[in-house]
Formats: sequence, C-alpha cells, structure tokens
Amino acid sequence: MMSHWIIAPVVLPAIMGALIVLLMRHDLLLQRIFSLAATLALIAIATALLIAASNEGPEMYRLGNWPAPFGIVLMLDRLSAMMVMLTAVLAVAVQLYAIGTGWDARGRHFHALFQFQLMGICGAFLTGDAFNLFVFFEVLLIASYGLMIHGGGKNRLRAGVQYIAFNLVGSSLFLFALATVYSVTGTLNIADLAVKVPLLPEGDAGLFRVAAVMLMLVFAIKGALVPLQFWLPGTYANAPGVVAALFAVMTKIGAYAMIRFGVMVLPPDSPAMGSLIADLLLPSAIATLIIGAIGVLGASTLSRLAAFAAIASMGTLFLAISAFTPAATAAGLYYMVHSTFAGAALFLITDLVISRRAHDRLDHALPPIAQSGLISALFMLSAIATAGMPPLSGFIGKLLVMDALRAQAALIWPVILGTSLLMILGMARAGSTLFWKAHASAPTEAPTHRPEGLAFVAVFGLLGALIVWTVMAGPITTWLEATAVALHDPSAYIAANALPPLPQEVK
Amino acid sequence: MNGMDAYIEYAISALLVIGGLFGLVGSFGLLKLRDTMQRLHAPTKATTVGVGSALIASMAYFMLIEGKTSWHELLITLFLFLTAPITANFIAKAHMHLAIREEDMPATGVGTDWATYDPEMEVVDPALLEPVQRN
Amino acid sequence: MLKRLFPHPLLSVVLFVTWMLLVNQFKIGSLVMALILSIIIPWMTAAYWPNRPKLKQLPAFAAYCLLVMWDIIVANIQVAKIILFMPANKIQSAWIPVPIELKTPEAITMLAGTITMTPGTVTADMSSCGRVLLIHSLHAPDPDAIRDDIKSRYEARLKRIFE
Amino acid sequence: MSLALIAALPFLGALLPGLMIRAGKNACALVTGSVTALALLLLGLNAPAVLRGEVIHTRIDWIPSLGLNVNFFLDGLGLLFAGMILGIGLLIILYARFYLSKSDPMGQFYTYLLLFQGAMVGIVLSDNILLLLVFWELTSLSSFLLIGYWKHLPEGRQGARMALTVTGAGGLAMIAGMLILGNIVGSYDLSVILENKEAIQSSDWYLPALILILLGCFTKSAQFPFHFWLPHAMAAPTPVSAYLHSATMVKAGLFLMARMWPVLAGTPEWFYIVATTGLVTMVMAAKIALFKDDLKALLAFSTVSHLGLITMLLGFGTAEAATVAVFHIINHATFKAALFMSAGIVDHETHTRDIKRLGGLRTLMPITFAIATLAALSMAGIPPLNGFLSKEMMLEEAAHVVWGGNRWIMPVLATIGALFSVAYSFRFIAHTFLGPVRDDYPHHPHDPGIGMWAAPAFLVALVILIGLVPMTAAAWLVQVAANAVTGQEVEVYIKHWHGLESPALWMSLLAIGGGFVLLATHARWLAMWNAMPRPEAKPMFDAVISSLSHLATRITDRLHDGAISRYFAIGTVTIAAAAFYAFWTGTHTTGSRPLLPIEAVPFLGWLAMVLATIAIVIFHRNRLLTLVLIGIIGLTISVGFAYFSAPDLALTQISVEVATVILMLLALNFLPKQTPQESSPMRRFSDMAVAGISGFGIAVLAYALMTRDFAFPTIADYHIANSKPEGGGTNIVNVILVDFRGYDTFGEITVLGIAAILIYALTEALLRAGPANDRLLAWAPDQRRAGDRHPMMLVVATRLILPIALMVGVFIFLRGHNMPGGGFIAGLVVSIALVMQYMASGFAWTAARQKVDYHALIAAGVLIAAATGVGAWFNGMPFMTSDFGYVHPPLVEEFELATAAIFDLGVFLTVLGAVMLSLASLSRIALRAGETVNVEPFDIDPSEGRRIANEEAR
Amino acid sequence: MELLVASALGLLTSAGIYLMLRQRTFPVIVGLTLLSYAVNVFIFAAGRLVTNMPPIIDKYAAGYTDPLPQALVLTAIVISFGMTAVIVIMALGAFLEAGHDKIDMTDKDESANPAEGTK
Amino acid sequence: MILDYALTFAFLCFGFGLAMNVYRVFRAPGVPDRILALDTMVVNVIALIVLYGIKTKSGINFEAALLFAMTGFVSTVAYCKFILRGDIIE
Ligand code: NA
Ligand code: NA
Repeated sequence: MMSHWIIAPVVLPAIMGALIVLLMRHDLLLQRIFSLAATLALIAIATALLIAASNEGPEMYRLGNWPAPFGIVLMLDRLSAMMVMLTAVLAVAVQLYAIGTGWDARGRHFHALFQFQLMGICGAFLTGDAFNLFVFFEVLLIASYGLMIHGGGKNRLRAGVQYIAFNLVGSSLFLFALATVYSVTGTLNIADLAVKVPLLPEGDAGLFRVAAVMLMLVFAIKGALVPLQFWLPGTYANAPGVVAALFAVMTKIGAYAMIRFGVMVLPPDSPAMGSLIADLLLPSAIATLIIGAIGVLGASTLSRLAAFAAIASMGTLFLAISAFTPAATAAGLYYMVHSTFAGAALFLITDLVISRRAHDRLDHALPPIAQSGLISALFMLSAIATAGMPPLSGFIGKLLVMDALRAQAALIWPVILGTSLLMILGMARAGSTLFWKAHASAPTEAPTHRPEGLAFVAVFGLLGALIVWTVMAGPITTWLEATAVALHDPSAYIAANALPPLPQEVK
Repeated sequence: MNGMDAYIEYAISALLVIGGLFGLVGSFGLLKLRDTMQRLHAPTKATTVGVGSALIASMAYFMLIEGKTSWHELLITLFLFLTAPITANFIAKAHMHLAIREEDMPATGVGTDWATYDPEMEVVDPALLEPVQRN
Repeated sequence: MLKRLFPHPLLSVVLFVTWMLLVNQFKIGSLVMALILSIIIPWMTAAYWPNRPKLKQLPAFAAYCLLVMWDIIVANIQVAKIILFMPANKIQSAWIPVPIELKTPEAITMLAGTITMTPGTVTADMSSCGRVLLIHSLHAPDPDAIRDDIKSRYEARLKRIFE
Repeated sequence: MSLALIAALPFLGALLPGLMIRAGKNACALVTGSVTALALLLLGLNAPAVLRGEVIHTRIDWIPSLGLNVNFFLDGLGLLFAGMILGIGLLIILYARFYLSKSDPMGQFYTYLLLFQGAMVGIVLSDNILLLLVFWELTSLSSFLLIGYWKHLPEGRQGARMALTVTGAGGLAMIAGMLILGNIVGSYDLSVILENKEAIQSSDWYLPALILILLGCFTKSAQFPFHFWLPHAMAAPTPVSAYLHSATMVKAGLFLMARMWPVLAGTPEWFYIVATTGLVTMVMAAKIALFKDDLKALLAFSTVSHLGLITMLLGFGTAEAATVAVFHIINHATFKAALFMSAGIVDHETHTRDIKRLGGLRTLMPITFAIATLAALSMAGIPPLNGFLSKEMMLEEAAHVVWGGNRWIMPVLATIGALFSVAYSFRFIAHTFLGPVRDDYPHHPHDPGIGMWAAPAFLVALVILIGLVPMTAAAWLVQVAANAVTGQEVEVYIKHWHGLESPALWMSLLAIGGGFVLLATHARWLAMWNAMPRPEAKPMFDAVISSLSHLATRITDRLHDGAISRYFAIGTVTIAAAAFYAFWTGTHTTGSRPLLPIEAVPFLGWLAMVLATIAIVIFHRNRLLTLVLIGIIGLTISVGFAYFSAPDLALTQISVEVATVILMLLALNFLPKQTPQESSPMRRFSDMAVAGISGFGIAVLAYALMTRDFAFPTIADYHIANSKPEGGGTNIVNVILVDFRGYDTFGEITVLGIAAILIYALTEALLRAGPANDRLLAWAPDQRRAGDRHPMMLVVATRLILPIALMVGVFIFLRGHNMPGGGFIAGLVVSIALVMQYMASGFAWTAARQKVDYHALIAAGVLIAAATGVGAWFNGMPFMTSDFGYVHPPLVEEFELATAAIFDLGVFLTVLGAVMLSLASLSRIALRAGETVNVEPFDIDPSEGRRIANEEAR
Repeated sequence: MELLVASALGLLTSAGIYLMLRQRTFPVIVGLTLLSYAVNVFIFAAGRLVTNMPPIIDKYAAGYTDPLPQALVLTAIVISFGMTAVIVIMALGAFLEAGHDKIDMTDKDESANPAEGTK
Repeated sequence: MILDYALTFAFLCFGFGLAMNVYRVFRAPGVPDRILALDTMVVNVIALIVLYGIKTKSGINFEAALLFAMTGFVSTVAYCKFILRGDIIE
C-alpha cells in the first residue's frame, strides 16, 4: 500500500517555504504562525511515518510512478523515519527559540529558508536514489548558507564564504563519485546498487572502490571527519546560535549517508569493497574524537567549544559506524540522536549566554552574567550530556558504543575515555569561567536582549528530549537494534524497491 | 545525380569555400594587423561574411539536397549582422577608453567631446533616486 | 483596432517572420502562434521603445538593404585584399569625424551599423551632442572622400526613409 | 521496589528544597531532612531481613540489551553504607541549617546535597556495575557542585575542578575496568559477577581490570598519589566536608574495594597494589597532617591517612583484615564527621581555622571542646573509644603481614602511622582548646546553640558507645557487613584487651608514647618540615592542567586558524590519497571499448581549451582577463557537448556560463581588479603539485571509465525505450528532467529559488547600517569611467533584439520536450535577453517600466512545479506522475500538453525570477554606491543635439 | 578522443584546484567554477563518448547516446550556477563588510580564531 | 564529392581561424583585443557548428548556434561595458 504521506515531509516545507515567500514575506507574525504550524505538522507526519516504518517495514514511493531503478523512489524505513522525526523535533525547538529571541527578525527570509532547509534535510533522508541524495544535499546546503549568514556581519559573511567554498568542493567530489558509480554500475538506485555491488566483476573493483571512497569522503566532509573537519568550527562558531543549533543535525546527515551507503551498499563482505572503508574510517574517527576533545578543552570561546564538542561527538559516532556490526550501528544511532539534541541545546545555551554577556570568550575575566542561576543549571545539564557523563544519554551512548566495540577495546576504549576526560575538563573550565568567575564588580548590567519564555521552552524541550532518550533507553535500543539489523541485512529494503530481475548473463 | 543537383552542389561548395576563406582572412587579420583599431576591422567584416556564407551554404544544402526546411541559418546570419556593428562599437569604445588619450583623437568639430571621453554624462532623475523597492 | 493590436506593425512583422523561421514549417497552427506572439511580445516590450519612428518609404528601405548587402560583399573583398596583400606598415588608418544631420536614433544607428559593415570603416563613437559620428578607417589615403561617400551614399537615403 | 525507592527518594526530593526555600529556611531543612529520614526509615524496614542474613533484590529493566539495568540489592555492606550515608546525612542537614549564613542560598545547597546523597545511596545499593558507574560519576558531578558551592571563593572553584578532574578521571578508568569485568563474566550484574571469582582471576584481562577499577577507587578515596585533591576540596562549606570526607564520597572507593573484594582480592597483584598504596598513604598523609595549621586541612590529611589504613586492611586480602576494615569504616565515619563539625563550629565562632590563632577555647566553648576532644581521642586510638578498638585490630593484622619477604616493614610502618595519628590528634586538641585564653580571636567565641552541636554530640555518643560496648553496639553490623565483603561467615569478636603477648599492645603503646613526644617537640619538627623542600601538589596539578589546556588551545587554534587555503590543501591531499589507496588495493582490468578517432577540428578545440586553461592559471591575477578566459573555456566545453551528441547540454552550458560571467562582472565592479601576489614560489609550487596530482588522478579515472563498458546494463536503456511511448517526448534528456527524474529537477529549481532569496536577504543585510553600507556610501570607482553610460547604438539595437530573443525563449521553451530546449534554458535565454536590455538602458530604468515581482515569480515557479506533482494525487497516482496528450487546439501551434510542460513552466518561472532577483539585488547595491537612475533610455538626444544629462538632471 | 577529453578535464581540475588554493575570494571562486566545469564534463564522459547520436528520438537514428548522464549534468550545472551566484554575492558582501577580500580568516580581528584576537 | 572537399576545406579554414583567435587571446596588448578575439572565436565556432551540421546531415545543433550568437554578443558587450563603466547594469 503506497502512502502519499512519505512525500509529505518534502512537499509540505517546500510549499510552505514558497508560500511564505509569495504571500507572507512582509508579515513576520504570519510567517511565524505558518512556519511553526508546518513544523508541528511535520512532527505529526513523522510520527505516523515512524509508526508505519516500525510496523510494516520498508515502504517505497515511486515518484512519477516510474518503477525503480529507472525513476526516483523514496524509501521509508526505520532509519529514514527516525531521521525525519529527529529533524522535526529539533526544528520545533530551534524555531521556538528563534521566535522567542527574535533571531528570526534580524534578517530577511528566516522562515522561508528554514522551511527549505527542512525540505532539503527530509528529502535527503527519504530518498532511495543516490543522485537525488546529491540534489537534496544541495537543497539543504544552500538553505543552510542562507541561515548561516542570517543577520549578516563581517565575520559571519567571511566564515560563510569559507563554508560555501568548502561545501562546493564537497559537492564536486560528490558528483565525481556519483558519475563513477554510474559509469561502472549503470545505476543510481540505492537498493539496486546494494544488489549489484556484490556482483561486480573483479576488473571493475578498483574503479568502484575509488568511487566508494570518494562518496564516503563526501559524507565525511558533511560529518566533519578529520582531516575534513576544518570547515566546522568557523562555520558553527560564526553562525547565529539558533542556526548552529539546527546545524546539529547537519553533521548527522553525513553520518546517516555513511550508514546508508557504508553499511547497506558497501558492506565489508562485498568482494569489491572488503574492509576498505572500515580501514580508513577507524583511524579518522579516532582522530576526530581526539581533535574534537582537544578543541573542547582548548576552545577560546563558548561557541567554538560547542563546535568542537560537535566534532568530538561525530568522532564517537563514526567510531561506532566503523565497526560495521549491527550492535555498533545501533549504538551509533542511539548516540547520534543523543548528540543532536545535546549539541543543539549547547548551542542554544551558548546563545543565551552571549546575549547576556559582551562576548563569549573563555579566556577573559568578565563579571558573571546576570540571571545566571537557571542558565548555569541548563549549561551544566548540557555539559553533562555533551561530555557523556551520567546520568544522561551521552553516558549510555558511550557505554553502548564501547560495549559494541569491545573487540577493539585496547585501542578504542582509552580514546573514548581519555577524550571524555578532556571534555569534562573543558566543560568544567568553561562553566566555572562563565558562571563562577569571581569578580569584584556587580554582575553585568541588565541584558540588552532579554529572551522570552519561548527560548527557554526550547532549551527545556531539548534537554527534556535527552531525558526521555535516557529513561526510555531500553525500548529505544531494542528498536534501534532491529533498525541496525535491517540495515546490515537490507533484503527487505531491496525487496520493497521491487527491482526488475537481473539479466541472465549477470547472474 | 542529375545536372541540376550537381550545379547545386557546386554552388554550395563554392559558398563553403568562400565562407572558409573569409573566415580565415578575418582571423588572420586579427594576427597580422598592427593595432587594435585596425584589427577590429577584420572580424567585424570578414569573419561575419565568412560565417554568413557558411550559413547560407548550410541552408541551401538542407533545403536543396536533403529536402528539409531549414531557416535557422538565416536567422543566425541576420542576428550576426545585426550585432556585429554593436560589438565593434563597444570594443572600439573600450579600446579608446583604455588606450587612447583624448588629445590624440581628432576633434568632433562641434565643440563637444566624443561621448566616451565626456565625463559629465551622468543622468540623474531625482524622482527616481528613491530605491526601487520591489523585492 | 488594428492599430491597437499592432502598435508597432513593422516589429510585429519581423517577429512573425522570426517565428516562422524558427519553427521551420508552414502550418496554420504556426501562423496562429506567430500571430499571437507578434502581438504579445511587442506589447510587453513597448515600454522599452518609446518614440517609435515611422518608416516613410518602405520600398526605399528595401532598396537601401539591398544596397548595403552589395556593399558588404564589396567591402569584404577590399578588406580581405588589405589584410592579405598590403604590408602592415603601408596601411594608412585614420580617424574620421563624420558630421551627420540625422536626428532619429534608429536612423543614426542604422547609419552607424552600415558604416561598420561596409568598406574598411568602423563606427567607434559619437559626439556627446549626437551630431558627429567617429569613424575609424582601416585604410584611408583620402579621409574626406570616405566621409563624403558615407554622407551621400547612406545618410541621404536614410534621411529620406526616416525623416 | 523499596530499594529503588530508597535510591530514588533523594533525587525526587532534590526538587523540593528549591521550592520550599520560599517558605523559609526551617521548612527547607525540614523537607530535606524528611526526605532523608524517609529513606532511612525504608532502609530500616529492610534491615531486619538483612541482619538475618538475607539479601534483598530489586530488579527493574532499563537497557537489557546493554545489560544496564536498575538492579539493586541490599546486603550487610550495603546496609552499613546506606545507613551511614543517610544517617550522617540527616545529621549534616541539621547541622547545615545552622551553619549556613543568611547570604548562602540554602535551597541550592540542599538540592545539591540530596543529589549527592542519592548518588551515594545508589552506589552502595547497585546490583549492576554499569548502574553503579552511573551513580559513581554522579557523585563526582554533585560533589563538584557542593565543593564549588561558595562560588565567590577561587579556592572553592579550583578545589571543585580538581576534585572533579581527579575523581572523574578515575571514574573513567573504572568504566573501562567494569566493562572488562562484565565482558569476562558475561553479565554486568554484581551478584553474578561476585560469583565468578575463578573466571575473573584466571582471565588475562584480570590485571588491567584490576588496575582500572582500583584507579577509580584510589582517586575517589584519595589514595597516594591521588590524594592531593582532597585537602583542596576543603574550601567547601564545612557541612560538605563533614559529609563528603567522613562517611560518603571518599568512602565510595573503599566501598567499592570492599564490594569487589570477593572476586578481586586474594591475589598477589591485589595485595601489592592495594596494601602498599594504603600503607604509603596512611604514613605519608599522617605525616603531612602533623604540620597543617588549618584545622580542616589537618582533618583532611588525617582522613587521607585513615582511608589509607582501611585500604591497607582491605589489601591484606584476609577475611580478618577485611572485617577490621569494615569496623574502622564505621568508627572513622563517626569520629571524623564529629571532628569536621567541631572544626566548623570553631570556624563559625572564631572566624578562623588557623590553629596558630587558636588555643584556649576550652573554657570559652566547653561543649565544643568536649565533643571535639572525645572525637580526637578516638581518632588517636585512645581507649576505650571506638577508634582505639579498630586501630588495635589493625595493628594486630599488620603485625603478621609479610611484605616482599620482609616481616618488619609492615608492622613498623603501621606503627609509625599510628604514632603520627596520635600526634596530630593531640595537636588538634592541644593547640585549639588547651592553653591560655587569647584575646586576639578574630571573633569572640562561645558555644553555639544546640542546633549546631547536637549532631556532633550524637556522633560522639556513638563513639563512646561503640567504644564501651562494641559487641552490643556494632558487632552485629560489622558481622553482616564483613560477611558481605568477604563472601563468607566471619567471626567478629571485638575486645579491648588482646593480652600482653599481642604485638598490637606494644605497637599501640609505642604509638601513643611517640605521639606525645612528637607533639612536645612539634616546633622543632615543624622547622625541619618547613626547611625541607617538598613537592606541592596543587601547583603541580595546576601546571599540568594549565599546560594541558594551553597545549590544547595551541593545537586547536593552530589547526583551525581560519586558513581555508590550507584546509583545502589538506582536504585535496586527503581525497587524492584515499582515492589512490582505494584503487591500488583493488583489482582492475583495462577497458576494451574502442576509442573514437581524434579529428582535426575537435583537436583544435581541445587545444583552445587547454591553452585557455593554462592562460587562466598564468593570468589569474588580472581578474577581468580571467573572466574573459572563463568565457573561452565555457565556450569550448559547450561546443564539445554539441560535438558529442549533447545539444541540450551545449545550450545550457553556454547560457549558464554567460549568466555566471555577468554575475561575476557585476560583483567585480566593487572588488579589487587585481589579485595581489601573496604566496611564495615554494607555496605555489606545492599547490601546483597538489593540483597536478589531483587533476592527473581525475584524468586517469575518466579515461579508465570512458574506455570500458558498463558492468551491468544501464538504466538509461529504459529511459530511451520509454521516453516517447510513456513520457510523451522525443527529447529523452528533457523527459528525464521533467518526468523520469522530475523530482531531481524539482529540487534543483528549489536550489535556484533559495539562492535568489538568499541573495536578496544578504543584500538587505548589507544595506542596513553597518560597515558595508558605509563603504558603499563612500564608494568611489577604482577605475576611470567612460562618459557614455548608455550608448545609443546598443539601445536601439536592443529594441529589435530583445523581442526577437524573447521569441527565441518561447520557442526553446515550447519545443523542449521533443527537441533540445526546455524551461531551464528558456528561462536563461529570457534572462540574458533582459540583461541585454539592462546593459543598454540600466536596470532601474528598465525595472521602472515593467513592474515584476521577482519573489512572486520564484515562489510561483516552485509552487507550479509542486502543484503539478501534487496534482497527480487527485488521479490517485504518486507525486509527479505526469500525464500527457497530444492536443490540437484549433489553429494554435501543435504542441503537446503534458503536465510535464506545466512543470517545465514552473522551472522557467523560477529560473527567470531567480536571475532577476539577483540582478535586482546587485542593482540596489550599485544604487547605494552612488549610481544614478536615468530618465531617458540613452544619454544623448540627437534631435536636440545635446546631452540629456545636464539640464534635466541637476 | 577519449584521451583528449580526459586530459582536458584533468587539466581543468588541476587549474581549478590550483586557483582554489589561492588566498583571495575571487580566484578561489574562479577555481571552484573551473572545478565545476570539470565535474560536469566528467559526469558527461561517464556516459561514454558518442558522436552524432543525440538523445532525440528519431526513426532514422542509428542509436542514441546515454541520455542519463546528460540529464545529471544539466541538474548539476543548474545547481552549481545557483551556488556560484551565492558565493559570488557573499564574497562581495564579505569584501564590503571587511574592506578586503582575503579568504583566510587568520588576521588578528577575526573570530574564526579568537585566541589571536582582541587581547 | 566536391562538397566533401569543400566542407573539409571550410572546416580547416575556420579551425585555423579558431587557432589564430586562441593565439590572440594568449598574446594580446590589452583586454579589448582579447575580447575581440573571443568574439571572433564565437563566430568561428558558429561556423564550425554549421559545418558539422552539414557533415552529419543534422540540424540538431542549430539552436546552439543561435544561442552562441546571442550569448557571444551579450558577453562581449558586458566585458566592454565593464571596461567602460565598471557597472554593467547599474
Ligand atoms: Na562581430
Ligand atoms: Na531540456
């Protein structure tokens, strides 16, 4: 039974974005109402999709009614449904915050860009076609450029130029990779690739491996994997806090794609690929974790700290992916959701701090900020979550990852634990500088920019999501394990694509 | 092939050869001539006519030999003839602006400057100075 | 009625012909489409063409076009000769200001275009009063002759056609 | 269930103080106390069963797949610890109510305290080591808050961070250790692990696990060399110190060693690591305590020393020693908590804790004196107090331990430790309370109200009670706890007199006597101590941490310094290296596809392109020239497309290229016209190498691909076969774009639309007040400008060319489905035609004569495209399912009315709107920079024979 | 011909990367543009080179070149056009805000590296 | 037959013309000369496309030729206007 709802997460924000541009661009209130309503509707749709994916298994949606692999299909499975849900929940929090703080009024077209951003992200998660993934990467990227420079300003624009430039290289690489994939296999459908890759003739393996590695490197750029992480700190630290919070899901898109392709299409047991990806991914992931943790300790501003925390979290996530086992993948998925919410919360809290302080430098003694009690408590919670301390889901996530990677314990555990320590140190330093710093003078004068309640609702919401993710970890991990198993054995996914039989000579 | 067709073929071939020659001359002029203004003459005329001949040859070929109607060539030719003077005008102006001093030019004879050298030609309509707000 | 439908009949004709050339076929449908477009497009671009001149003598205009075409061919042979056979240091280029009496922009442009396409001359600029054209001649042993030739051969005709 | 409730109560209760503080301090304290008392009551309800020897279990599944479950169990050890934690916690709550000053936020304090209490209770009740880890780290976090409670004190902050760092690090090590243990056993449930001594001790992973777990214990329990954090944690308010350092936090390490004793102890590794560490810690800390002038510091080091003592006992690995350890845990908790509280009272009353400024308080504060003295005597091990009992037993155990073949080391050092202990305990009494009354106390002291001394008095009562009747007062508890620790029935027989033959007696006497002597000669020793160079832990720790953090800053900022050209270089090298690696480690056969012959004219085209590309590298610093050269490259590529059977691509490439160049020209107007030479020849060379290698790789890859056949039949065969019958168009590429893969195109036009509104939003931001706006207002052209802004020839020509070009646009749009063309190209053609008009007469002049809402164009384009997609739903078909039919409307051009064509209209509108909106934005920037708007299409009026400018404009 | 196409696109890639490694926004953008040209040619070439077989259904056609890469290139061209437009304008904006067009943010007053900043 | 020779001859003429244009782009005293060379290149390319059309008996690329003429014109004017005014559309 084909459900039109599968396309809704793409079409709804697209239409809403266009309508905002067309009809509401001079009325912020209307924009806020409709944009928020659309995002809430997205949550409802995502919920329905998540339930459907859990109960009925992978479902295909033929765009233009063309059969796979000839047309583009959308694929709803547990993973894509989960990612859409994650995006929707994050989006609501971010949007509430943007409205609450008036960030959305500091430049033009915030809500339109925001909706297009959602369209791009959801499209990327739902597509079952490799080239279409590229297209939606571009949709989400260009919207992210707009959001990143929202409000303007020298540093933001210059960092924006760097961000775009780096991603343009990524997009070029993506196209090189896709062209090579097509040139070898003659197909672009993900399931079709999953069928054909194991059957590749030996003589084509070398070229295909090049394509596969280039593809993975594209995702590595998005996922800020060392040594391709350089774009992230400047981008996140210079983006508006509320946008940086939304970007928490952007790196996850890289991870998502790496899972989708690395695990489903290019598994280590296919003769052409072997352990190539794992061999390259593992050291990079370790380096990512270490560089991120060092950055958390060494960051000179709170926004950069949050940015490096994002890098570190990607390191942990990629570590989990690099194992290519269902348990590790499940652990990675758990950690991914956690780090999205935790990272977003940290960026929002950073923004709260900046709005009350002249700047967010950590090496300057400034008077403690006004109204610090609640914010410091929120910071503490998000720091705990980010550093992976108990009792929040970060700790559970790390335990899951470590447990799943016990085969390489001697290498990986020290890295995970050592970097945790660095991050704890960094977070403790930042928190005590920001909130405890002794000073003769009174707290800074009344803040010029006083966020409204909605902003706090957003932060509470994200931290609340973390708590739910912690408390419900049992059923969640069970669900995720089933998801991971389905990724490692994609027969149901492939079957849902209803591909035509392979020609005789290939079999 | 009957006689008529042969003549047609000769005619088309002649057009092609003439076109090729003019094209070559135009590009050769670009190399041979000494200064920019001189070089400007070569392509504006020779090349344009050369390509024009080739286009007419093509049109004739398709209509008379292949039996397909093909008018696009005519359109292209007209377009090239229409635009060549403008192109030449602009390149000449650009060259004068960059490389020739006003003193080295002949006078207009009517007391005003040549337009390219006339710095006063800024046209301002105060009513229109309000930003054109049309998002 | 017809005037309102075809505010700019000549342009409409040009467009009509253009469409027919584009579609490469002579069918009723194409004619209708050409008609529609040659109404709509002039209407849409009318604002960009204020003060449209009237062609007083259509046959004269056609004759002028034939004349120019002939001159183009001659001009090209001349230019080709100069390029191919004249030593570069023998070429006597010259700037020639040509005072003009034409007042219609379309006519002036037509004249300038004609000059560029014909014997060894290129229209390079115009005086800022619009009354003198600046001509560059590739090889002009006698600049005055060229000026007079332009005025008599082309400008006079154009003046008759446009003004 | 009740066990879980006991652990949960403090956490749940932690919400209350913050709320109740509005009702006053008493209410706040009362609520906190009630929560604790309730938990204690629940514990008490379970006690009889435990004392009977039962073990009570509560199991709640949390994350079964990980083995992390909320499993609790209560045995003797748990009962002992939970009782201490809650019992002493109750006393601390009482004490703190009176200790904290008006300015201290009491609600916060109690919240932190309850969080900490909950974490501690959780540790001691956990039946799952992962759960235990959760609580373990929670104690680190909550103690961080407690120690740093006085935010205004730098010592508090630093002490808190140090404690967090050390105990947090240990905790992380312990995580690894616990995971190893769980992996050896196959379960993370403690009760299961405790039954697998054999498996654990015979595993290769035993030693790593042991070390990692002990790292956690030692850091938490401040064992040498991790002891240094504890004294600095004394910056906390005294109730915190009393709680953390007597009964709770530091005891957590001991608890865990005791808890794991059945499976970890008994091996030589255990003995040498644990007993030695304990011994060294005991002696060393006791020695330091002797010379501390700060009362709390003295107590802190005494705590470290006593923790060492207990650790040593556990390390001995015998059931007897473990039993003594349990007993001393109880005793230490009672007297040390009382001592801390007394010290707090002294501090509170005299406003100093400096032993040098004290003395003579005996008469001024008799109650405090009594309490403190009794507790200190117990600490010194003076009979008949409880400290004496356990110390005596400790010496007894130590006397029989052989260390590395040597019988003497252990007893001698244990005696020395005891001796120091006596000395500092007596010093505490003597230098604080005895001696003459002084007249220079910072604040005149007297005994506080009962609220403050009740708690220590109660503890001292216990000290005496246990001391006098140990078998009645404590043995039963020691019994069950020791049973739990050792995993066997132990016999507990506590007595005051061990007989003359007992070495402990003599060791004890030696210690007491020596202690007195030491105290008497204290001044001399102090001088020696001060003269001695000694490593100070805090500066060392600070140096390590700050150099670590500086190093981190250096690494971070050096690596991520914003130099994107280096990022690019690293990225490119990475990508190239990874691709080469992937290829070399794979298998490859050369392709067998026949090559196309090289023809002369295409070769010339290739040459043109190669030369232009080389030229662009050589001349790139001349920016205008660069753009001209891009024009050539775009042109050759476009021709190449035409040559290789891609007419649509040729059309698109050339129009996009022109549009791009025009945009870049528009931007270049405001940018520098030259690029300065900034990189060194070396740098340029290495860049060239990086670029060359990458380009070579791409070339080889492309060649390899072009010269082989597809491994599988390509999906394009389907497109070719179905384009006409199913897609309704003969231009397969166009049918793919608007139909087979119309969804891609939908995304693609959205990209364009977003790009345009982004540019618009950016322009708005630039034109707001700010540096960019200032720069534009002050902008002066950096090049000489020619006079004739709108040359007449172009204007007039455009009057004819624009309509023709628009017609070409319509033509290309309409035929796209069947022949090269389509919405996108048509949109660009129309855009380029309009650009021509703009160049002729200016954007503003043109726009003023044709009001078009560019935003609406874009949005309408996207909406039309979406609507054609959505329209299919009403046919019951999926998004974007197209429908077509050959309609022959009478008299109109015969074209196919496919929904795909409507979709293409959306494409057309979006492209047009996007280009227009971008140009409009740039035009606004130009106007801000001083460009003006003309009234007439060109600048010269030939009919009047004048410039239009001068009269009308000014 | 394959060799010519491969070498040309390799050269384009090299030139693009070289310019991308320069220190000013303008050459970097030019470099990225060249790189995207190279990419487009690469995708196109991935469909194999064929002359005189345009993908237009025609009953006289001897065969058709692979149309799919062409469609992909079209999509890629359009997208990179949008991206280029954005980065061009953004570079202009950055120049107007900062007063220079350096692409590296290593100078003292940039918050990409605040440690070096306003001390 | 003769047509083939004529065609080849024309191909070579315009091809060499193209090569000479490229040389002029490479070596020229100023940007206007290079613009002129580029403009001439466009015209030569149009000729080559037309010839290729005759050779392959296909009119498929004529729209491309038309578009080349249009875009070539627009870009030449744009380059020149940039030199003249800096701002090409205001
Ligand atoms: Na020309
Ligand atoms: Na098309």
